[in-house]
Amino acid sequence: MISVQAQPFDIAALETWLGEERSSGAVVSFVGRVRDHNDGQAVQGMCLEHYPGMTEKALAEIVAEAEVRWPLGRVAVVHRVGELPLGEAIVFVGVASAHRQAAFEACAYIMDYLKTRAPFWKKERTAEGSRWVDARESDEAAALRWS
Amino acid sequence: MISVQAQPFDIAALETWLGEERSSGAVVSFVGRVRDHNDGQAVQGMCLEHYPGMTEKALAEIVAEAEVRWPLGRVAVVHRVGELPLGEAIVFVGVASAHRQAAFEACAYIMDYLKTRAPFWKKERTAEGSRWVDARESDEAAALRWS
Amino acid sequence: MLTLELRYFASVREALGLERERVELADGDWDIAALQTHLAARGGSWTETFAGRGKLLCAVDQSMARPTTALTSGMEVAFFPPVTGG
Amino acid sequence: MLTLELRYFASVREALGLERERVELADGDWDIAALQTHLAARGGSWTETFAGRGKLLCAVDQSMARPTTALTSGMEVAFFPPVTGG
Repeated sequence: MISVQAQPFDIAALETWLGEERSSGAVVSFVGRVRDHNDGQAVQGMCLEHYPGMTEKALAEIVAEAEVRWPLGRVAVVHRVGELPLGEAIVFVGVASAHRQAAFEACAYIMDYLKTRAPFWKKERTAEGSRWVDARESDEAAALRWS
Repeated sequence: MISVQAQPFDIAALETWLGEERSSGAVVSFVGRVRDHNDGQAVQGMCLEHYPGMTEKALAEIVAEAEVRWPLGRVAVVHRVGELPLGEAIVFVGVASAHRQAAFEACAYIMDYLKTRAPFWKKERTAEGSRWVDARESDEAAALRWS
Repeated sequence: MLTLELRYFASVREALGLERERVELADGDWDIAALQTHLAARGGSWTETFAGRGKLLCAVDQSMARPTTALTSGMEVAFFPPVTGG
Repeated sequence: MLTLELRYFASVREALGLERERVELADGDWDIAALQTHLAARGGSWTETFAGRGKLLCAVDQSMARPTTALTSGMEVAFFPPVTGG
């Protein structure tokens, strides 16, 4: 289940859906939120831009790759776009599996590739105005460990 | 936040609590449920026994060790005891951090040690009666990778 | 006299048909291994549990212990199989 | 004649002041590198964006592309900075 949306998502409903298959005893999820700081500056909120069409396609490819590498049950990737206030959830990645380590690894894998391959761009609001967030080398390194 | 309890837990409330600190942009959580099969046999439900007092102490120690190894925000470990029907959530481990990889690793670490060091015992109900679940060597191996 | 509070859990509790008991041991240098030998001497399921091939774990005052962990009066000693929570 | 649908995102879109455009190029062997050289020749922020030092990513028909990716008429070509979602 992949969704790119402006409206907030319901973590409880996503967790319920992921846990519904009786063969999947393990669900690992990641929730990313708008932090109050970045690169040493206070952040007040952000705006997320994306490339409609390509974003959904890139996410579907990343999930399909994870499904080849690990035995997975249900997978949910939900990413918000548009204006997001401080503390708001930006992304949810949830992976169900019969095996706990497969669920952990696949969830980390999807996040690592989402960070480096899915066309989203963050613009932060700070006291001095808005600024585009720079890509992190640590995210590139995280994605490389799977190849 | 550590709790060993008979009553069900509220995943949404736990996720909200974990995400409340504005400095923690990442929350990784694990939910373990009663599976419909184990060792090739159909499972109908289970009963979880524990060692009151020692269980809470063991969980607190595991969380404290994770907090030494990774820079963490809030941590929640909730484990149910008593009768649990099929599909029911058994355990919730949630870890908040400013760093996504720290949250992933600490959550996996806590689960690995919970599985091998916290005094809980599962008894499964199958069509042929109840049986104690055997400890898995794969769980021992998973815990050893952190040492 | 050495007084210990013994507790048994899960399959060990079921095999022994006992949840807890207080034992009094003669003065001397007691450790977990000596206590196990003492309990195994009771025969039947006690021998099977404490001298059998099944893996047995032990906690002293609610912390994991080893065969060489020394025992003093007033301690709580628990025996149980490998844990299976999560 | 080669017709391409160009799209610009995030800081690239802001620098160029343009979200999308249709370009028509003379027949020939076009690839991404050649298209970038063509766009850089427009001067100003175009030169900065397409011949500058900033890292620029490119997608062709909504899949990531390389400088050597060949272009044919009707393709959608997007330029954008490194992604920062999640």
